[in-house]
Amino acid sequence: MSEKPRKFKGGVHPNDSKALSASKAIQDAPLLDAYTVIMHQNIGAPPELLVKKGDAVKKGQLLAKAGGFVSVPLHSPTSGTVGAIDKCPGPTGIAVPAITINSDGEDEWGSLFEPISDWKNTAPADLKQRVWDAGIVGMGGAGFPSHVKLSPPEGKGIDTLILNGAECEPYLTADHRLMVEQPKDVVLGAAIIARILGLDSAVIGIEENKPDAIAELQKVAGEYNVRVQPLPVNYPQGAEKQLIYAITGREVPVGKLPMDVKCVVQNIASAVAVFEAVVKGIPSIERVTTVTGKPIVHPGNWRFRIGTPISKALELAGGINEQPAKLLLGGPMMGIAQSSLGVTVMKNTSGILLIARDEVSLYTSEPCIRCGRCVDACPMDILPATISQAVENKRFDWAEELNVMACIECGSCSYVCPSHRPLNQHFKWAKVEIQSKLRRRN
Amino acid sequence: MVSEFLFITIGAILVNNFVLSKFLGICPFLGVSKKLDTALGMSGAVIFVMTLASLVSHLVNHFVLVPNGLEFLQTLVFIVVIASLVQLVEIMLQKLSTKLYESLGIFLPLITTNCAVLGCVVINSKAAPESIQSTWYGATIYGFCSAVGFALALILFSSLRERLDLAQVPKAFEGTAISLITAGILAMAFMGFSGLV
Amino acid sequence: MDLKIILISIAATGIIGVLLGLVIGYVAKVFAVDVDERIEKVAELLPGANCGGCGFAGCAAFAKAVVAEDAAPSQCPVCSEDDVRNIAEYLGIVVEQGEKKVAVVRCSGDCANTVRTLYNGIRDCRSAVVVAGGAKGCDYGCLGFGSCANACPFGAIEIRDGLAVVHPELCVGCGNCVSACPKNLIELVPASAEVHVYCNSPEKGVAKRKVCKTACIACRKCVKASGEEDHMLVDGFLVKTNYDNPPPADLVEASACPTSALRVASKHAANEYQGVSK
Amino acid sequence: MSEQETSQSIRLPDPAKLVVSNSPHIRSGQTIHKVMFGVVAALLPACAAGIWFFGLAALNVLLLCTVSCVGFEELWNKAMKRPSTWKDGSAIITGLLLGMNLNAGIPWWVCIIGAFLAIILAKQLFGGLGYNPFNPALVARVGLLIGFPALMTTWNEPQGGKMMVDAVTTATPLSMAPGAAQVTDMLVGNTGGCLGETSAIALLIGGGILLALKLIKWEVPAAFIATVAVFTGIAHAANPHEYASPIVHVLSGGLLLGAFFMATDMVTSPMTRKGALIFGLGCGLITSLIRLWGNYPEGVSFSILLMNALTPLIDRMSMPKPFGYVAPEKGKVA
Repeated sequence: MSEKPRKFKGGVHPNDSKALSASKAIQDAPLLDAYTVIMHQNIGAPPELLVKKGDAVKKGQLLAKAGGFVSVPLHSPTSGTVGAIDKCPGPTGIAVPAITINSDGEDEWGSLFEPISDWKNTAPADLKQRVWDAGIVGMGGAGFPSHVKLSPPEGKGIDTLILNGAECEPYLTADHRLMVEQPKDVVLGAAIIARILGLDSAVIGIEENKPDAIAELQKVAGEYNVRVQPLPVNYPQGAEKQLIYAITGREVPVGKLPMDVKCVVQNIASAVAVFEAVVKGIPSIERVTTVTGKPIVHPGNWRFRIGTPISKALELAGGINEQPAKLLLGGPMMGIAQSSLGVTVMKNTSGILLIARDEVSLYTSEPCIRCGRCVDACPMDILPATISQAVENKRFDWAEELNVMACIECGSCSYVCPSHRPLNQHFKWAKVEIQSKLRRRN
Repeated sequence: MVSEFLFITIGAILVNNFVLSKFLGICPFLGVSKKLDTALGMSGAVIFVMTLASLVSHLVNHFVLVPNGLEFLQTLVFIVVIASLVQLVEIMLQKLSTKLYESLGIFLPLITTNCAVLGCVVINSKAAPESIQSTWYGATIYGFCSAVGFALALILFSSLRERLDLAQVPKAFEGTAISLITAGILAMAFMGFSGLV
Repeated sequence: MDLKIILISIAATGIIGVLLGLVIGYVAKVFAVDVDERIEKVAELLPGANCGGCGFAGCAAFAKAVVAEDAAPSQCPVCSEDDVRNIAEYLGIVVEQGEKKVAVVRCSGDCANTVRTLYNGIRDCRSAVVVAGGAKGCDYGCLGFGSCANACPFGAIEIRDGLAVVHPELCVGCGNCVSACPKNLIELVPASAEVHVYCNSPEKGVAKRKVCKTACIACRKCVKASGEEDHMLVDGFLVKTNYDNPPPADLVEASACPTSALRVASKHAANEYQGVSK
Repeated sequence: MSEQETSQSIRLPDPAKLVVSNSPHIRSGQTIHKVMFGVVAALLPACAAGIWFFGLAALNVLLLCTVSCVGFEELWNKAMKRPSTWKDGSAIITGLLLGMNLNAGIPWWVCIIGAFLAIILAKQLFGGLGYNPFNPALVARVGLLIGFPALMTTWNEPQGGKMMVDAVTTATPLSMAPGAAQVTDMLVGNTGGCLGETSAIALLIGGGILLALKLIKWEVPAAFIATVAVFTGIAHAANPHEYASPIVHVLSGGLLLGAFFMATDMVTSPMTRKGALIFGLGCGLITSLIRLWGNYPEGVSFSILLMNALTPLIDRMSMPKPFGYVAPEKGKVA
């Protein structure tokens, strides 16, 4: 394994705007009267509801159990009673089922998991079961159940565990703060995950614009055979495939998973959650989220309970001083725009971001001038401009020929496009159409 | 000798391109240039027919028509030869590649009336007796190169048209109109080669 | 001399012709392919719109299937009864006549009546639905970017003030729009039914009214107005027309639908309804 | 923060004013407008050189071409009821390039015909900016060259700084006997020819601006110029009396103008770097062929037009393999 990271092709360098919140220590968000926990927080099957309206619940009590292997259980963020089980605005704009927990103000823990302090001598299978029981998902954005990633099929021969601390999205600093403030937890989490995978080492990849995080981690990393790998600043450095390439030089084949090149990638926040679940016995009921953006009065990083409405999070940050143009969950490059303040913090909500009017340039359908900037910027080496024109003319078959399925939707192409074409949306659309065609065929 | 071959080659492919300079074979040029794949298939078919037609016509012309003073039958006989060759290609193609056969559609039998083929054969038969074109191999090479020139124009044009498919051409100019304008500009560009040979 | 030349030319052309004919004949034998002439004939009898309403790739593919008796000629939604009969006669098969169907867009929430979010992106429903569910207050309503209208080979769908409206007299029931709609709003119904509920939201009445003035709130006035006959069926918070026993057009008048979600298709197409705000 | 503060003064976003769109939500700030005016800025040194050497007549031609190009563009937009597009700057570039490709002494009506060819025939009929397969200015130039060969091959004699309106005609270095041309004259621009192509230095400055602003791919001019130099160099070495030296070939005629400003036109050249190399190579090859053995003394315009026609094919062939590409298994057709 080389010490020098490889540079992947393409990428862009947006103004990272992290200074707004990078130096703000993580604060615990105060207890609210009510939390609205969205049922389906993970990729895969939705969990099965275990409570009904009026039930008394304790903090950390199971609200829903995993609805299959690719599914995780859901726990109560605080103690109180179950309120309405109804629909609330979901992160994708469609109303989704959610459980409201009315807090009793006691914030009293139910029965915790048995803490496993001697994890070094615990069977990996037991540790993995704990990860699953604690309801941990990929907290970087996708929300893929962590235990599934930690269960590679026989014969994959996993040899590298990578912790993704790149946090290449502009504005977001939640992972950054976690690494600075809880370096030991991060490293321990990494070591536990490594043990689950049967490895004795791990690599943490961090973009060079976070020197304090690198320094803090390096102080504690050696003890657990964890290597801290500084990476050049280049969006999308934190995309799984690019990260693996930068650190190991292996290319994940199109349509394949990291495990096919013997790698497992986990998010920093997930690693901390694993540490807390194993060593402290705490299920995944809170997460660190950055609330930031130019219109925000006091940007910062908070530890929110899952189910905190965005309006409350914004209030905590002092509200706004100007009407923003967009409200996003996640970062500005891949985040999802919201039209409601009723959406709640989920396990994969890494940031709540307000974008000011002067930062937004609207998408237009101006013609492509074939400048090729998108081709240069594309980290997957496909031809965004041509694909977009094909999609514009509903030529999804052609888009498929042009390898649109390899697109990772990082948005680099749309970022650089001087014509402000909605390239990324074209690709998402094409992927949906191609997949539905495949489904029809089967 | 070598230079003469070079002249025939460059002349037939670039300078006196059948489509863009002699304006022969415009019908398939416009008809089967909507897609690159079909254009490639058509190019193959035309190269096959034109090369063989040149050879067979030369033989027929040289050994049957001219000795018997039957030059006035040239057009008739040439067309019979071409038609049979096209028939051959059609039968074979239907068996070998049904997809290509269907996408070429009516334009395949229409190679018969592709004036580029007849033009090529007639030009061969009119070649000066001392020129290389009046030998059987010269005629064949000329036929082959002319067909390659036709193929070149067709492939270029079809790839351009695939791009035009994505363009927002004004309603009145959609389809054949804009294709003809494109062909015109292409022909203009090919004029740059004039004088090379 | 003339006779000689004539004879020679006849002989020369004759010999050349025979030789070439022999070669072709031989090649034709070697490369023989069976072609069913009936396919071409059936394709000629079909409308040639290539709309795909039959479920095949186009008229040619459908003709192939009909000849192979994998499909019945009446599966073509565009063919008139005469066309179907002609094809059946030609092939010597018996067909049953299917019932004529038309498409209905089960939403009446145009811009004037429905809450919408500011949306910036591609103006196409199937694409917009990828972003924030299409940015309409009602998650189940018509987005009005016209994917269905673009899919319609017969120009039977009009986009009016952000709402797709089917013109029943133009619709042939090919069903292209049905698969084009990302919200699954469009349904093929018997053309004889005139009254439809133009709402598709299974939400509670209160939730629906918040985002749309013309939502069906399942007040059952229409159910009551149809009396003993079960013309209208209640399904949760939504009423639907019973297409096995469709109501007469005057039910709309009789029931006085408070939100005007109940409409006569032809009048809806002619833009004769306004949302009722209460 | 205190309890009082949080209760009243906190403002929350108004959801009704929030825009929903797909990611990404921030942009690099690059616009078509900026790209185009960058190119215009890069064209100015060569224009200034043209005016210096050919006087006010050159200014007239440049202005006339630019104004009529913009005029035709707006007329078309009006007629087609499309929104006005001249502000994107592409028509201005076309006009300037057209003017630079003409002789300073050209009659005014030729400029207007050229502008019509460029804007209407070569650009708007194809759907406007972004859809034209051929470089509009070059279509106009080649059209005029074929239509009015005499007018298009008569050159004014350069008269540095005199700002004359009428002028004496002269020959271009390419049509002179090999060895007769002065390299320093060509560098500065003291030679006959189109008004935009005289001064190699001014063109190089413009090219430098384009490269510095990353408005063009360096592969195109590099491959173009290098190919011409190598090709004509071989010819010169083989027969110095018949063929001019590669330095003359590179510095004279429209080569620098074509290589930096016209071959690099983004709309009509390949998008990938590899494609750009092939494109430049092809341009150089055809240019050398025409210059050395063709009827026309100048092959730059023809070669670029021909390569424009080849662009879709090059794009198709130079399609990159995606990161982590796996070739589909044979016999496994989806």
